Amino acid sequence: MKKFMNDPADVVAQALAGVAAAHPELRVDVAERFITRAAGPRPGKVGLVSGGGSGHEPLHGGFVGPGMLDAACPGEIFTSPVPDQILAATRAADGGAGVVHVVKNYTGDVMNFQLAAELAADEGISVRTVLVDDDVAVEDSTWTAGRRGTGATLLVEKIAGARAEEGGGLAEVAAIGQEVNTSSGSFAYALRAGTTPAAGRPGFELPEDEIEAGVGIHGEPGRRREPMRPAKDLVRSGLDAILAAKPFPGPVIVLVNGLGGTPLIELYLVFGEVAAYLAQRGVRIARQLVGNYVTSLDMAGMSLTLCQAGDEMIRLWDAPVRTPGLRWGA
Amino acid sequence: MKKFMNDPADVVAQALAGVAAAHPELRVDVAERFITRAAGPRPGKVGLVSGGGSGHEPLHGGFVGPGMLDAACPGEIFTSPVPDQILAATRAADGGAGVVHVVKNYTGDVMNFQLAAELAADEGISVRTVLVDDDVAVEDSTWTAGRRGTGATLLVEKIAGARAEEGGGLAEVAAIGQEVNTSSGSFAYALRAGTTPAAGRPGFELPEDEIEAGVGIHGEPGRRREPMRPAKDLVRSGLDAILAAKPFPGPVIVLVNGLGGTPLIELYLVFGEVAAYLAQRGVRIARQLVGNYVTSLDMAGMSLTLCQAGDEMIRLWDAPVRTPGLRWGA
Amino acid sequence: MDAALAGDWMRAAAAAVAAGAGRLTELDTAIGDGDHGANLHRGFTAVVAALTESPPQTVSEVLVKAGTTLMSRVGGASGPLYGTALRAAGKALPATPTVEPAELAAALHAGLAAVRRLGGAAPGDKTMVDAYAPALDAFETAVAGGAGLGAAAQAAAGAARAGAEATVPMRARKGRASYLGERSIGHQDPGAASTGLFFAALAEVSQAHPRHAD
Amino acid sequence: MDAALAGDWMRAAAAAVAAGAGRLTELDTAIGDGDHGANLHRGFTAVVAALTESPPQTVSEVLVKAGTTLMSRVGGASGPLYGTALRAAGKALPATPTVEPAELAAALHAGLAAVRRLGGAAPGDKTMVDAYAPALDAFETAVAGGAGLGAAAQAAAGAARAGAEATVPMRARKGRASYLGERSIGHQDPGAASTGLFFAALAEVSQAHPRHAD
Ligand SMILES: Nc1ncnc2c1ncn2[C@@H]1O[C@H](COP(=O)(O)OP(=O)(O)O)[C@@H](O)[C@H]1O
Ligand SMILES: Nc1ncnc2c1ncn2[C@@H]1O[C@H](COP(=O)(O)OP(=O)(O)O)[C@@H](O)[C@H]1O
Ligand SMILES: [Mg+2]
Ligand SMILES: [Mg+2]
Ligand SMILES: [Mg+2]
Ligand SMILES: [Mg+2]
Repeated sequence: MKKFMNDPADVVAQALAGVAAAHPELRVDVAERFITRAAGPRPGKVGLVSGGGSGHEPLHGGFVGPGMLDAACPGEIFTSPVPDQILAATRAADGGAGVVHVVKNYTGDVMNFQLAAELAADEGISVRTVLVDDDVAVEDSTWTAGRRGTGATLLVEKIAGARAEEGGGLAEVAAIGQEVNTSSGSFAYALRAGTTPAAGRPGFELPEDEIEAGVGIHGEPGRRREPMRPAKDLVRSGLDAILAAKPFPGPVIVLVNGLGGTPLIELYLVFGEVAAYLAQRGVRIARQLVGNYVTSLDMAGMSLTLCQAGDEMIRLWDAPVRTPGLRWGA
Repeated sequence: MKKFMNDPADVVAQALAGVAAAHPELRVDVAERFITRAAGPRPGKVGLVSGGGSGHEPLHGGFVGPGMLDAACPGEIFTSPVPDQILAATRAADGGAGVVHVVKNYTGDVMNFQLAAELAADEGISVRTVLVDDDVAVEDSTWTAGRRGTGATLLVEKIAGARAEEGGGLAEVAAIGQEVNTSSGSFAYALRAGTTPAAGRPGFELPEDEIEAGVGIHGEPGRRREPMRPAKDLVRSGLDAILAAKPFPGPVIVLVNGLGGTPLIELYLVFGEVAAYLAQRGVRIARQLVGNYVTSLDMAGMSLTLCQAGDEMIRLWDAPVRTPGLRWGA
Repeated sequence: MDAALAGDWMRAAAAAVAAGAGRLTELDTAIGDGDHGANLHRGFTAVVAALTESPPQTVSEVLVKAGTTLMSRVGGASGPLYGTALRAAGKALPATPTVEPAELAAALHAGLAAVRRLGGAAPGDKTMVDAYAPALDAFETAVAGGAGLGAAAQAAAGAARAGAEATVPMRARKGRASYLGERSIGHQDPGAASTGLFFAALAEVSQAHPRHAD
Repeated sequence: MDAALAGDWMRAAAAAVAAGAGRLTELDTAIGDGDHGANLHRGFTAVVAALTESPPQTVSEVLVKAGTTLMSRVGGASGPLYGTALRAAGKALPATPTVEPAELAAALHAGLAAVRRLGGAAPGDKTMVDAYAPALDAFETAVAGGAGLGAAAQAAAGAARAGAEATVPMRARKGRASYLGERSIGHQDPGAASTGLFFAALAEVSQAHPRHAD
């Protein structure tokens, strides 16, 4: 393993120091491990907090700023943050109107956020949780951990963030966030596993002509190993899986997301195929975003996310956002 | 080689189709291979055109938009565009006040742009050329091809683009672009080579404990092979090489640029080290940018660029820019 | 068991985790995200530091402090689960300087209940519960049969290890491995493996202590 | 040489480039950016298509059309260089239906001059010039000694190949390989190698043609 780092154990802390130096518009508490807007919470505004393991950058720290998150708490690499840290971020995001937690559906994230929410409630902070579980590659069942939260997390944070920014109440912000999740489906392919600094070698080894289909964003193998196929075919299969899992009668927001090690030129090629196939399937694209947003360290791969979006969601998607990782209209 | 593509020969055209579908604010001429602002040239505004081989995305097509380029012409992967194509982009960018070509100093780019400039002159379009050659890893000599253009290209395009946007004349726009280049130095490291679709295998093979120092952005090996070292050491050596090549008495703009396969968390860690070491060397950072901007397909690596920037350059750096790859203040 | 022995237990667990971190990470790389070794190593290092800084006076306090530390330092799934287990176990103990094996059995019982409440996993779901539950059974049976701490812990450690090994053919229904579906079969659950280390550490320290050796 | 033979030359060059693209790319991967094979393949495919679409009537026109096509389809360093070489050579020829070996020698001379003007490379800089210059020398010498097109082309092809091989120990001073400094030593220059193919194609077609065979 070769990475730009010093000691594998210090990667997160030292990267946070870099974020602090690079973004004066953010406040980074390197010791307590959370990132907030430098301006602090706006009184009366609902706070939006997210977090999870590190290694998914720009998610979540890169989405702190006007129009999106108030605070992010990054855990160790691929390890959910701890309750104390989430609590500290929640306090820092609270403008008195309560805080919404955006939580990706992983056992660790769910438990740590739940414990933090209980601690916050003890301090008198109202917390609502939006659980993101958009990955259609995983079967949904009450007997299992359920579906993973992946690409739709960006959409939830953007759209709920816009609602919070314009003054939405706690219930409203949580409701639109949950609606975005319910309206979304994602499917991912990996061509090459990423490498965590702690493990020092790729999460799985793939032969030159095989890929993992239905991967998550934590370096774990996918649902099945498949022969490599042209981009056009992969896009069709991925979209078929999403379209089979949920109805998409109206226009959609599309996210073609790189997992960290795939160059932009390939992501654009993929988006071209997505646009062509959705046209063929009669699904209208209202908005689109192409780039590396919800990554898995240096995994070579991409995820496709569709989100069924009505006028209100599109209005909120278009609303100004000013963060290191996503910025428009402001 | 596994890439999200169909036929290796069609990657550039199909990626351009994706760019066209993803960015209604751009006009993509897939047949003639150039990208312009959808709004077309603004009469009386100096046009800014750049281009080069594909595989460096978001450079250059992702930098077309208000405050930056008027047109970009992407060649085949790592192959400079052809004169006809550059001419077509130049025509499309011309608002009657002349056009500045931003050209990275590679034999192919220089010759093709030169031929295009002659053709444009024949049509009555005044063209000035800004040659970018910031890579201090390469010895500068009149007997060789000289230094390569790398990370500073982004700074030249941003700053000259801002000057053009606010109404600078042809000579002024070219002059500030050239000044940015003269004021800049870059140095890059690769941990793993990228793979071109045509070659189908990495440009070079590196053992697990070695890196290439002084690499360019075309997959070629660097100036020398070195043992892998902690990020702190690599940053010091890279900055030492830049600081030895040019004087940086005043504040600088810093670009920590990923080469395509290196995750953001490592780039931030690197920026933290850069900030610490520059402070130690007494170099003040006025502005900074961290991310994947001038890439080399999926090469794992990063480049450091310093640009000595006075108040005027900083004002132009801060000016609004609205492109797919760089966006602020607008 | 007294507070000193409980502290030794935590230190032995920390040493076992440090030595076994590579293997735990390897197991977690196969069917998870490759951080279980690093997670527990970070957590138990903090536990040892916390216990050294202000050594508690009762077994109960040792366990609560260890659990609280894990909870606030580990993260992931294993942090809250191990944390809640130790906190619940500690809180179930009397605040006396020493505790009897039967009291410890009841405490471990409370710990398992807390894990199952928080994580929702049942035996057979391919989680730490599959090592913890048989270990607790063995411990309780031994104690009921009159065994001392050392012998009971020895039985528990053996059962935990066997339970961990028995997770290999299971298909995961909880935690990260569940995303793999069928493909989770054939690998040992990392959390079950670390639970094995945890009970082995108890056996080790209580047998080293002459008073508890059988 | 007549227009038909010149067309055959370009088609033979295209075939040689198609067959040798892998090797050219490999050479360019070692000390360049790995596109030389693909570049020339794309270019010569376009040349063949252009010549087929509207076959020119003179050798001059064949070379100018081929050069213009390469210029507008190849890109990179080799596109303008090969393009300018063929265009300059074509323009130096008389507009007659056939051209004599001496006229072709003068045309090839003009082509090399154009390459050196545009690219600024001298012999020894490790570029296509290191194959082109000795090939031209050999061609001129053979023609001056009374050789026919076939024999002169054969001599040129041998010299071009030898010249390309002689680039191996050189340190590059022009083009992309120059960035490697010392590390460019020990590899053959891809452009010199393709120049070898280009002259070999000339030898092949002129020998196949009975009238030019020696
Ligand atoms: N719902 C659950 N109940 C009990 N144990 C669980 C549950 N989910 C996960 N685990 C345990 O946690 C272990 C993984 O811990 P760790 O790797 O540290 O956390 P993460 O999965 O968040 O990366 C699994 O091997 C399993 O034993
Ligand atoms: N200045 C120059 N003069 C002559 N030939 C050159 C010069 N620069 C490069 N070349 C030739 O071009 C070849 C590379 O062509 P190609 O790979 O197609 O272009 P690029 O280097 O732009 O990728 C080199 O091997 C060399 O022979
Ligand atoms: Mg984890
Ligand atoms: Mg090239
Ligand atoms: Mg894990
Ligand atoms: Mg090349």
